Amino acid sequence: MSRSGAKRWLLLGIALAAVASYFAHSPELGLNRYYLGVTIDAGIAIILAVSLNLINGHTGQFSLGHAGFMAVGGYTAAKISLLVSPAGEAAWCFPLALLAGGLLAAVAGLLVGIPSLRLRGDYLAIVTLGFGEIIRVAVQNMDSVGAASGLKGIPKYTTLGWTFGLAAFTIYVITALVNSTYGRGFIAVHDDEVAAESMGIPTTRYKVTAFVIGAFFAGIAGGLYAHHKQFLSPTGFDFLKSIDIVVMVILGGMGRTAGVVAAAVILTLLPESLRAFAEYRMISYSLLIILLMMLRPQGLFAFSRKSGGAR
Amino acid sequence: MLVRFLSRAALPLGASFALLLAGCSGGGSDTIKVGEFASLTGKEATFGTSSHEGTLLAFEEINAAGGLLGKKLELITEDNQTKPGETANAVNKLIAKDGVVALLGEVASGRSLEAAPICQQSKIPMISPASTNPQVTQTGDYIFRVCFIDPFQGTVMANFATNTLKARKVAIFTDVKSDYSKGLAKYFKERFAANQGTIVAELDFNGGDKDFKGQLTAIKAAAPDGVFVPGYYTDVALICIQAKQLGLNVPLFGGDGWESQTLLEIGKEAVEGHYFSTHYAADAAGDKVTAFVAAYKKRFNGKVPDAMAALGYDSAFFLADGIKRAAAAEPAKIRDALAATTAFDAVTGQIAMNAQRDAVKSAVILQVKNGAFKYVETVKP
Amino acid sequence: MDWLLQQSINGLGLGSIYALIALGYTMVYGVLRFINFAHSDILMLGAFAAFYLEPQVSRLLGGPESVLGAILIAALAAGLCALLGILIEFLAYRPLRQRPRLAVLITAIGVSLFIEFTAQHDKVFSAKTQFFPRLLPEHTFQWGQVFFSSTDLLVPAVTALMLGAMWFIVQKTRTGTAMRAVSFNQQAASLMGVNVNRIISFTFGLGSALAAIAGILYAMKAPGIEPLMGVQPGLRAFIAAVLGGIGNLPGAVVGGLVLGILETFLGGIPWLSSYRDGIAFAILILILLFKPAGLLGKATVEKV
Amino acid sequence: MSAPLLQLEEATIQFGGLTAVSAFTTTVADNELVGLIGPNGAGKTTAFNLITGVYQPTSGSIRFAGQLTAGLKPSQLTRLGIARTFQNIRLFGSMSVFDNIRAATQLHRRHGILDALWRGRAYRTGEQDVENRVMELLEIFSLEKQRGELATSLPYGDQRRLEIVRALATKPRLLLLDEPAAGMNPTEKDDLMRLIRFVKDRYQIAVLLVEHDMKVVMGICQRIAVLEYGRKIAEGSPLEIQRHPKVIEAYLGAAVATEKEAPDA
Repeated sequence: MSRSGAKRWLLLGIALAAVASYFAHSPELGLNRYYLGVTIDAGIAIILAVSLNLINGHTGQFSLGHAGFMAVGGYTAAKISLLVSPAGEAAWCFPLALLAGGLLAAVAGLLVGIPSLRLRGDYLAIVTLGFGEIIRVAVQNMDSVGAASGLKGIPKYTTLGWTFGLAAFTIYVITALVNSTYGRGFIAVHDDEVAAESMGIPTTRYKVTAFVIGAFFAGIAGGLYAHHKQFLSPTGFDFLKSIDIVVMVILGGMGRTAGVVAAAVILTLLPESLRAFAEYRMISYSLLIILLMMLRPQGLFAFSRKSGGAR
Repeated sequence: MLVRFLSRAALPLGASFALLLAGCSGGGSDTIKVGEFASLTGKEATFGTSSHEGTLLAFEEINAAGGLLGKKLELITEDNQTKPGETANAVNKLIAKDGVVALLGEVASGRSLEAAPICQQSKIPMISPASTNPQVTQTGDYIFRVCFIDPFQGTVMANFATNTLKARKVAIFTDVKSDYSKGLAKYFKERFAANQGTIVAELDFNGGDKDFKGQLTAIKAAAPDGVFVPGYYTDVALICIQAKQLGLNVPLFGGDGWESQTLLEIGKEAVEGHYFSTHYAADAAGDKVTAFVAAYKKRFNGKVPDAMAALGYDSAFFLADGIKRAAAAEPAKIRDALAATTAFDAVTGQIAMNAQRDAVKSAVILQVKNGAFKYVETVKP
Repeated sequence: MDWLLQQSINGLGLGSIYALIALGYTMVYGVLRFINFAHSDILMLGAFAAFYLEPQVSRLLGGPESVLGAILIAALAAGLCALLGILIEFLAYRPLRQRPRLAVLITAIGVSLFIEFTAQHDKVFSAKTQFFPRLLPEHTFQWGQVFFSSTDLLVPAVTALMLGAMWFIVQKTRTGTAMRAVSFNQQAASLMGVNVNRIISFTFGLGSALAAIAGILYAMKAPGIEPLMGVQPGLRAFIAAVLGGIGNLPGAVVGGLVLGILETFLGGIPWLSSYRDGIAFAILILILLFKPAGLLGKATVEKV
Repeated sequence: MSAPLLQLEEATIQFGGLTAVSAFTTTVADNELVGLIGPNGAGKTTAFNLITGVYQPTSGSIRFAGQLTAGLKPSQLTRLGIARTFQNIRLFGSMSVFDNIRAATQLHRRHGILDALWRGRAYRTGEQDVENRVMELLEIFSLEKQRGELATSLPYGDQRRLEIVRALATKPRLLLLDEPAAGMNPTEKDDLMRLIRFVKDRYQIAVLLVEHDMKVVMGICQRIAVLEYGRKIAEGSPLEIQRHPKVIEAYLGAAVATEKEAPDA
């Protein structure tokens, strides 16, 4: 495939999402609320998992705080929408709100990325976990965003088109990035930090960049989530939410975008189809994590990776 | 790139979509379907389970008595795992896939607020058993509740502190994680200040904490006449124990979150003499309460019902009453009937719906005495 | 003045619990270099073990609240949890020994969630809070306006005792020497004839027994037990272990005490008490940034 | 006389109480091939890590191209022109041969992160340049056939070679080779010696070589420095070193043993 073709694929993907959105949301032809809602959930999960994959998979860092970035983006976007039009009649401001949420999350990513200069492995994991908790405690104490009561009445702007258009965009950005010569630096950091540094690759800058870009998209996902669920509460972005995203990345195979997308969709849809076994859902989920790490740590959908020379 | 990508992802994706759709089935019309969403697993499973058991008992009683409008009631329960975000899916599923005519849930205001806009937009009546945050029913005219709201209860306790306890200086100890607790604290504070009382200390804890001594020592240092602790019984029992250990010998008082036998089991002598407001008094109430308590104990292995269970039970009967008066299992008609409720006899007292679709009913104040809840006074709205 | 003394006693009590849990974290980390997320759930299981053992033991001894009974219950619960810890290590962690540390970390998170969700199931412990029976008669002492109970004395005493015991095991016994060898270099240790698997099992058993004892003491302080009771003190204790320098026994105790006292004092300040959950993590991040080896730890150099 | 390319002045590093390298003074001139030898644990690799910025000296100074290197990170030193290989080969394990070298061209890439996203003309020409450069290197060192293979799946000798090529992709002025002959058989060693000479001559760069194999060191180095217990005990031409009494006493006995292929530490 030619390189310039990638952009065409992106445009095609977004166009398809828009068409699908038109039909899915139209009252006569449309999906019912439930399927529509779950499908949008899956799209948001794709953005979260693919963006975390840049940090945890491609760059080999370990973040347990992705839900924290999502919270920053979600609350920012929701607050902006509510300030512009509490009645939800200003859909034009939606992209701006999403962007602002993403940018603020990126700033948070910068703040978290900086400790990663000095920390590795499980220490970094704990710091990011702590960051997520700090975000939760901070939101819980901010009356302007509803504190513990949560932020309610967020306009319903999120559509299938927005969600999958942005999911396509996220996948495009991350893959385009890591497949470029610039992006090989992320993988180099993942493979061997010392060797990467010796090859003139500024590893700290790459790590921080990964955090910033990953956080940006997590923030976008948070904004979509806020305008999809129409309600945010601080407990929604706790440790367990971060774990969910991490599991998607692991299930899909660290650093394998296609696998991670599949895992994000499956882990969103599967619990829905298993509602009948509600009381065992959480138990089997935790069991899945353990078995996965034992039997197939490279991920369920990780097939052989061919990263050949020039295509 | 994209082609390879799609071909790899397609198989698992298709399979999981198929699984999702596989559950679809047309329901018969020989039953009236009612949905319930509750936190049956996860952090707040205790409260969700209580209200669910109350609801379940009510449905069994209604069906045993022949059902409604010649049909049996079918309760479809969805667990939201105490996870925000899950409730929306559960409620969408109940409405869009199962086609329920009404919804019952949830205990926590946070999760009720997540469900309310969906019910409102789908025009399906929703009855919350125990969400006391005023915002819940403000979402729209399809949202109801059978409990009283934070401003009422906060006011009741402030007046009680001033008039009955004769307290002039009160400390407040709030659960920052809980909107319920923060709501009560806010309205208590407003009213108590209006009563010329002074708040001498305001401290916070996080629901689920086990050590409160740091905060309680600070409260003791402020020398209050009483401490308002709007929390849930699991935390309150430990707070009472540690307050006693620290020699903080003033009355503690709180809201309906205290009401549970567990408070007595854990708190033992440390909860003696403390007060709380709630919906009904088991010792002073009529046959309805006695019958409910007996039936609940029989159904759930001798478990004594708490306030959540009673409210869950009431929410189900309140809905049944609405369906009966609507004489049709249609959401819009049920809504109208529910909104017109003026005197529904519930376990937790007589309920009337006000314009805001909040239950207007009396609160009672109980005191822990000799290891049991004793009736102190009734406060009319 | 009373206030200061009272808060110090409160902080010491809480800090000792953290210290005791942190000891277990540090032992396991010292030998295996990974964070055993399930440690906090072993703590919960220890409390529940005691909960179920108490009526049996009381019947056996003809009455509740005896010193002998308390020791018996604690020993049995610690033994059970030690076995469980060894089992978890054998089933879940051992197969992953050669894998990257993060794989083990994720598995540990999985194990932790598995224990929590299983325990919450109705047919296991259920999610509700239950009363933890009194194991020892409790006395309250008063000195001016300062109050403290016999439990407030017991907890630091047990922690000190356990620190001493651990120090003795690690420094003065053959097994301890082997533990230090495994900690220093697993491969070299096994070449020197140390049975690495056995040492790791032993360490897990020891750490889990400590967690169980901490769980019982925690339940004695706050007699309401439920399946998630270990999560919060577990995280705090982990922070305490890092604060003191992970892998360092006295460091764990110092870290636990510092954190417990700090939290108690800050919790007593009105406008700060609502941030209490965040404070511990803020401390953790600052420590890792400015003194990553902890208060008592030694800096290590990565070999290139 | 122009200033040397690399100049160590009393460079010292201590770990805890242990002095790993003590007051090490030496120079490497432009396009010079210098050997650094010494018994196991003499501090050779530590000296490499000092020069490349992995460690900072406790005292003393290091200058590269006249500039003090204190405080610079390894990647910044690579930017200045120092490249290295590792004693225990450290290739990028999840990448192909081609990408290993592509990753090392970072310093000389003109298109950046935004070009990678926009994929416009700048990106295309930039990537074309990178590709040309990588292919040129692969062809020169006859690795072009294996370009699509996973780097770590290559035979051992090829991996060593690839590591050198990867270092060259950063366009260094000084190349540090850490025991490149370790684990090679005599034929491979001969090839390696030719390769090192070729690299030095073709790219006109200086090479600093740590090596146990006396035949290799004596065969290609213009000058040799000897370390023992972190101290330099001798420096001179191969002939001088072979005759140096201290070296014979401290080292050559051991060197006979290492000729029989001592296992790599």
